[in-house]
Amino acid sequence: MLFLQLLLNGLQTGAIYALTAAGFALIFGATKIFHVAHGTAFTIAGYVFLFAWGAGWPSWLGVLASIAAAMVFGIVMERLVYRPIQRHEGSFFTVFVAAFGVSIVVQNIIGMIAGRGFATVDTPLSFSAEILPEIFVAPMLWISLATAGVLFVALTLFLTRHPAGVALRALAQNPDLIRTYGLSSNGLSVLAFAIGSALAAPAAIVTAMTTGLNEAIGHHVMLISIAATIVGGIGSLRGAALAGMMLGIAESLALTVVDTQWAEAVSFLVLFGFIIFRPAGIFGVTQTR
Amino acid sequence: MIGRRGALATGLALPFIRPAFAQTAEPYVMGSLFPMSGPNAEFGEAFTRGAQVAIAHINADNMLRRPVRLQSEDSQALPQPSVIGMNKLINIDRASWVLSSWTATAKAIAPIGDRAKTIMVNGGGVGPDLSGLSPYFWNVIALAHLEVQAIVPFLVNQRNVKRVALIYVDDPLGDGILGQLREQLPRHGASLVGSYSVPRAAQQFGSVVARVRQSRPDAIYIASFGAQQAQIVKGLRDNGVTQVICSFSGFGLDGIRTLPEAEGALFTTQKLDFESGDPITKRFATDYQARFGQAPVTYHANYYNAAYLFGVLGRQVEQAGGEVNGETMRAAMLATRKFNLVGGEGEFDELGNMLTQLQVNEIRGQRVIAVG
Amino acid sequence: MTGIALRSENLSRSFGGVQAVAGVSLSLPEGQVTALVGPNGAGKTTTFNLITGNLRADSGTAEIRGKPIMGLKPWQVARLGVARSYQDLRLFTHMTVRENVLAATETSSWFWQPGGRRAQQQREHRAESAMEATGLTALADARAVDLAYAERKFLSMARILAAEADIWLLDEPASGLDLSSRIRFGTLLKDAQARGVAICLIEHNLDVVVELSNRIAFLDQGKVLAEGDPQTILKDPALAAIYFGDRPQEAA
Amino acid sequence: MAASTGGLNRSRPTTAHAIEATGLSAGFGGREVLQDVSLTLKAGEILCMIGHNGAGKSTLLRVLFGLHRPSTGGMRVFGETPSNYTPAALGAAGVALVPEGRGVFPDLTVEEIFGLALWSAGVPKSGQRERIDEVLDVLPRIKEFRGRRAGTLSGGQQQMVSIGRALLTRPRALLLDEPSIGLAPKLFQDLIRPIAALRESRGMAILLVEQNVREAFAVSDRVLVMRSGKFIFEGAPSELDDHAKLMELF
Amino acid sequence: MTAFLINLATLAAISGILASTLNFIVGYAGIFSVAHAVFFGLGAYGGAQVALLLVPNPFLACLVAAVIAGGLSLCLALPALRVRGEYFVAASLGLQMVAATLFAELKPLTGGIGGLVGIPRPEILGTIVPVLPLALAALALILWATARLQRGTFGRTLQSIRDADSAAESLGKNVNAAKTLAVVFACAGAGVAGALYALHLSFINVESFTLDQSIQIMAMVIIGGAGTLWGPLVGAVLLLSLPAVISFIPFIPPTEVGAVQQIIYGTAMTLLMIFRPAGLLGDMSKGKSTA
Repeated sequence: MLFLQLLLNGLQTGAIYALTAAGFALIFGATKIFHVAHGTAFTIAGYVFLFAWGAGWPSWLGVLASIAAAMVFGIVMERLVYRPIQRHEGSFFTVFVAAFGVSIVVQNIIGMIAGRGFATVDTPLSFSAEILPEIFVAPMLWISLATAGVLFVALTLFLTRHPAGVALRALAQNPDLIRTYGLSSNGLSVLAFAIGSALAAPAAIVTAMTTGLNEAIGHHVMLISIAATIVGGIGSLRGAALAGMMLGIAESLALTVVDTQWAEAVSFLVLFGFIIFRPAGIFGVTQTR
Repeated sequence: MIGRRGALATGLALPFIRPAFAQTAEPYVMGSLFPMSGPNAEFGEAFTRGAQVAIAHINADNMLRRPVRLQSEDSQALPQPSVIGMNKLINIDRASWVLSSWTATAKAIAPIGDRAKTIMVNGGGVGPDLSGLSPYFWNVIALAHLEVQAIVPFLVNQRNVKRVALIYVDDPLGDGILGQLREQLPRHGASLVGSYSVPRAAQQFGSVVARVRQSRPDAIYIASFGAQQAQIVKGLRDNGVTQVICSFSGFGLDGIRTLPEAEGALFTTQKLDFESGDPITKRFATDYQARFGQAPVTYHANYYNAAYLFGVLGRQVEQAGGEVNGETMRAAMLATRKFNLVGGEGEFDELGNMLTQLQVNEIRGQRVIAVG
Repeated sequence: MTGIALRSENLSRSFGGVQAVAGVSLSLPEGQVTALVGPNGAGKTTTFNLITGNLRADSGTAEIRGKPIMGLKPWQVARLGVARSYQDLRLFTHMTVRENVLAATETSSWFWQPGGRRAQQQREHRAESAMEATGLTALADARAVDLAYAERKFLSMARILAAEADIWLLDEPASGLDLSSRIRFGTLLKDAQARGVAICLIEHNLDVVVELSNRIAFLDQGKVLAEGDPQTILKDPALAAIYFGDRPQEAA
Repeated sequence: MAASTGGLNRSRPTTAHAIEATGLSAGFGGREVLQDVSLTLKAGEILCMIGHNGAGKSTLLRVLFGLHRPSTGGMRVFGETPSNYTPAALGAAGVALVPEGRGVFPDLTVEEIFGLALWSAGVPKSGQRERIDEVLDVLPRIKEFRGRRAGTLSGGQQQMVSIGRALLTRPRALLLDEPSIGLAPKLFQDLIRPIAALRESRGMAILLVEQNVREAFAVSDRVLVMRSGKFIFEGAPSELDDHAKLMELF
Repeated sequence: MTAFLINLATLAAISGILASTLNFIVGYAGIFSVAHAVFFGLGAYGGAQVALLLVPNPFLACLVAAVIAGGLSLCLALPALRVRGEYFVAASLGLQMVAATLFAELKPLTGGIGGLVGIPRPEILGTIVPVLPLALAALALILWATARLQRGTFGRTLQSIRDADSAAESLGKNVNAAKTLAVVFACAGAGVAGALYALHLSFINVESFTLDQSIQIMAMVIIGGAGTLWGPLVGAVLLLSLPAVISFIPFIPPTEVGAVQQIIYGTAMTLLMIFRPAGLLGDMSKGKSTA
C-alpha cells in the first residue's frame, strides 16, 4: 500500500518535473543556450498566478497571466541577455553566469514585493481524499497528470506537424543552415524561449496549489530540469519529459528503501550514474566525443 | 501586501527620524547578522523588526548618553558572509553588541566575537549546541530541549496523545529534539513511533507524509525552519493527515500563522502574554502594532529583548562611570542576572543562557492563543 | 628494398546491422602513395578508424611491421608511427599555428616532456621545418580558427609532418584545394614518399588521384574490389561503371 | 568584363539579367574579401566561378543571397532592386542558394525538410503538392527515400535533397556552392545534369562555384576566374581547356 | 579597519586559490566543473580533522587536504573522461549534490549541518600564526605552478585536448591520463584552499561547500576571464569584496539590506557578462571563447 501511495505521490511530483524539464530541454535543444534562469520563469509564473488569485481574478485569467508572464520573461532573457552575449563570445559559462545573476536579482525582487517565505494558493483541489484504504489522492494529481499529458501531446504534435515546430528542430540541428532556408534564427530562438518558458507556468501553478511557493523555489526546479534533460538525452523532448517523470517517481519511491534525507540525492545519483554508464541518456544518440 | 509596503516606508524613513540629540553624540552601533536574503530571509526580517522597536524605545527614553544605531548585515545564514559581516561590525562599525541568529552564523562568529570581546546575542536559534559557544555569546531564547520538555506533558495530559511522529531537519536542532522526544515521551507514557529527517532544501513532502501516515501517530512534531515548515504543514494536511501538529518556537512566523492548514497547530514559546498588565510587554505590543500594523509574535519579542538588554546593561555601565563595551556589559549582566523584559522576568545562567517560562500556544483563526 | 609498413587482414565492422566494412585487407608499402577510392559510403573512413583504434573491429587483424595493433588505443597506435588527418581537420582551433604544430611533437601526457632542453629544441626545430614545408611560417602566430580554408588544410598536414610518423592516413586532404595549393600539397607527399613514408589517402578528385598516387585500392560496399597501379584500375570497365560515370578514358 | 555590360539592360527589365551586381565589397572584421566586384548572371545560363581557396567565391555567393551584408555596392534581380538584402527577400525575388557541404538537417526527414522550405517560402498548403511533384520530376530518385531522415542518407542523396529543397522555391537564379565536394564523379554528373537541363526548360540561371574544374566545365556556358576578391578572367570554358592557360591564371 | 581588511584579504586569497585551480581545468582543459566546492570541502574537513585530532600544523593540514581532495578527485575525473560539455556540467552537478548530502550526513567526519567547531588556530613551532601569510604563500605557489604548467607543454596538451580530443589522441597523446592529471592537480589545490579556510574560520559546516559556492567560484573564473592567469584572481577579489563594499552603502532600510545587496550583486554579474563576455581580463578580440 505504501508503495502505491508513494508511486502516486511520485507521479504528481513527476508531472511537474516533466513539464519544466520539457521546457528546459526545448530551449536548450533548439538554441543550445543553457538557460539556468528557467527556474526563474517558474517562480515568476507561480507568483503571478498567486497575485491574480489573491486579487480575485477568475482562475482561467490567472493561468493566462501566469503563462504570459513566463513567456515574457523568457523572451526578455533571450533578447536582452543571451543574444548580446552570444553576439560577442557566446561562451557556455558566460551565459551561465549571466543567467545566474538574473535569477539572483529576480529572486530578491520577488522577496521584496511578495514577501519572503512561504506563499500558497488555497484551494480544495489540493486536498486529498481516501480513495482506497490508506491511499490518499488529491484532485490535483489528476489535474496535473492530465495537464502534463495534454501539453506533452500538443507539444509533440507541434514539433512534428507544424512547420514552425519542425523549424525549431532544424534550428537545433544546424543553426547556420536556418538562414539559407530563408528563416530567421533569431525569430525561432525567441519562439523556443516563449514556448519553453510557457511550459513552466502550469507546473508553477500546480506547485503554488500543492506544496506552495517561496522566492527561492526556482533553484531546485532548475536543477531537476537540467538533470532530466541530461538523463533523457539532450535534444530529446520525449526523453526529458520521461526522465522528469522518472526522477519524480524515483525521489518518492526511494523512501521505501532509504531514509528520507537521501531522497533528493537519489535523483542526482541517478543523473551521475546515467552520465557514467549511458551518457546518451534514454533516447539520445551516443555522442560522447 | 499593504502592511509590508507600510513597513518598507517606515524602514526607509527610520534613519531620518532619530531623536534630536543624535547630532551631538556619535551613536553606539548595535550590529545585526541575520539572513536578509535567500530562503530564510523571512526570519531576518522578523528579527530586525523586533530590534528596531527596542532601539526606538532606548533612544526615545534617552536610556543612554549616546543614541543607538542599528547596523544590519546580511549573513545569508552562511558561515563566510557571517564572518565578513562580523568583522565589519567589529572593526569598522565598532559594534560592541551584535544580534545574531542561526547555527552556522553563531558558530562562525563566536570565535571572532570572543577575541574582540563583543557581546553576541541570539534570540532565534534554539539548537542545544548554541549554548556555551563563548562567554560573550548569550541566548535570550530557551533552547529546544526545554521546549520539548514543556510540550510533551501538555500533549499527553491535555490532548491524550500516545503516539508521536517527528519530521525533522538533520541538524543539531533536529537531533536535539529527536533525542529529547525519545527521552521525554516514554517518561510520560507515550512513544515516538517514527522519525523522518528531510534535507534542508526539500520542497516536496507528499511522500514523507505517506510514511508518516503509515506510523499512525496521534501527533506530528515538526522541527524545521522557515518556508519549509509551512510546506510540511500543508503537505501533511493536503495528504490526509488530520492529527495534531506541534512544533517548537520556530512556528512563530506570520507565514505559519496565516496558513489555513496550520489551524490548530500547537507550539511552544517563551511565556508571553501581551494582554498582561506588565508595562514593558504592553508598550512593546502597542508600539509594534502601531509601527508594523500587526500583532507581534515571540520572535519579535525575543529580539526586542536582545536589543533592549543593551540599553539596560549600557545604562548600568554608564551610571557606574565605565566605558560601554563587551567586557563591562558582561560584568554587569553577571552581576544583575535578572531583568525585566517583554514577557516578564528573565534570568541568565553562568553560560549566558536566559531561562524563561515557556508556554504552549495554539493557532486558532490565524491568531496565536496561549493554551497552557 | 621496400617493406610493407602496415597490413590489415579481413577488417570488418557493422553498425546496427549495416556492414560498413566487410573484410578489408589492405597493405601499405613503404615509400608508396596508395589512394583509397570508391563511392560515398564505401567504408573508406571507417577503415581508417578501425586501423587507428578509433573504432573497434568486429573481426580481422592489422599490424605495423609485424606488430599487431588490434585493440590498441588510438594514442598507442599513433606512438607506433601512424599519423592521420581528418576530413573535418579537427585543428586545435583556439591555439596558434605554432602551438598546433608543437603539440603534434609532444606525446607525453605528463606535466613535462622527457629529454630536457635539448629535446625541446629539437621539437621546436621540427615544428619550424614543418611550418616552413607547408608555407605557414608567416602565419605562425595566427590562431587556427582565423586561418583561411587552404591554410587550415596545410596546418593539418603540418601537424602530421611534425609528428614524424612513417605511416600517414590522410582523409580527403586535397578536397576543395585549388590547383596551385594542390601542387604544393603534391610536393609534400613526394618528399615524404622519398623518405620512405607509407601514405594512404582517401580522395575523390581523379586528377589528384592520378597526380599523386602510385597505387589505388578500390573500395565498394565495404570490400576492396581491386588493388594495383592507377592505369590498370582506372581502365577497368566494371569499376568505371560504379564510380567514374561515362568518362573514364579522360581520367586515365 | 561582365559588369560593363550591366548598364545596358537596366532600362529593359523584360529581358533583364537574372542577377546584376555592381561594386560589391565585403569582408570580415576588417579583412576585405571582396573588392568592388561586379557580376552579371544572364538569364538561362550556367556561369561557373573558379578560383583559389579564399579568393572570395563563397563570400560572393553569401552576399548574393543576403547572408552577408556588403559594405558597398548593390544588386538587381531580374531588373528589380530587392526590398531588402536578406535571404527571405532575395528568396522571394527568385534567388536560391545551395550551400557548401550538406545543406540538410540530419534529424529531419526529407518530407519535413521540404515542408520547411515550402513554409518559409510562404507557399500555401494547396500549392505544395504541385511544387513537390515538380521537383520529383527533375530529381526522381528522391522518391526512394522521401520518408527517411536526411542524416541516414548518403552524401550524394543529401546533396540531391539540398538541391531539391532549393528548387521548391521555384528559383530563377540558383547559386550552387561546390556541390561536388565529397561526391564520386558519377554521382556528381547524375546530380548536375538534370539541373542543367532546367536552364532550357525554365530559363533558370545557375551560378556554379567549383574546384572540380573538369566536371564543372563540362556543363558550363561561361567561366569566371576570381583571385583575391576580383575577377581576373572571363570567357568560355573552351578557352581554358589548355592546362597551361589555367595554371597561369592560378 | 585593518582586521576587517585582513579577514577579507585572507578570504580573497583562499578564493583566489579556488578560482585559479578551477580556471586550470575550465580555461585550459575545457572541463566545466560545478563541483569545485566539493574538493574545497574535502580539503576543509581533512585539514580541520588534522588540526582537531593531531596537531594544528598548517603544513600538515594542507598536505593531508591536498592528498584527500586530489585522491577523491578521481570521482570527477571519471565523468570527465567519458563526456564533455553540457554532459560533464551535469555530471559534476550530480556529484556536487550527492557530496553535499554526504557532507551533511557523515556526522562523525563532518559534524553534519552543525559542522566542526573550535578548530584550533594554526601553529608553527608552537607559535600561533595568522592565516593570511600562509594563504598568500599558497596562492603565490599555486599561481606560479599554474603559470608554469599553462605555458609549458602540459598546458598545450590540455588545450589541444580541449579543442579536438580525437586529433590530440591520434597525435599520440594519452588523453585520459592528461585529463586525470589536470583534475587531480586542480582538486588538490582546492583542497589546500579548504584546509586554510578551516584554519581561518575555526568553524566549518556543509553550507560552505554547496552548489552555490561552486557556482560562485565558477563566476569568479568567468568574470575575471577564463584561460587567463590573473583573471580568476581579479574575479575572486571582485566577487568577494563586492558584497562587502555594497554593505557600506548607507540608508538601505535594515529589513531590505540583503535583498538590495543581492540585487546589486546579481545585476553586476549579468551586466559584466553582457558587456565583457570574455571576462575582465579576457581578450575580446579573440573570436569565440572556449570556456
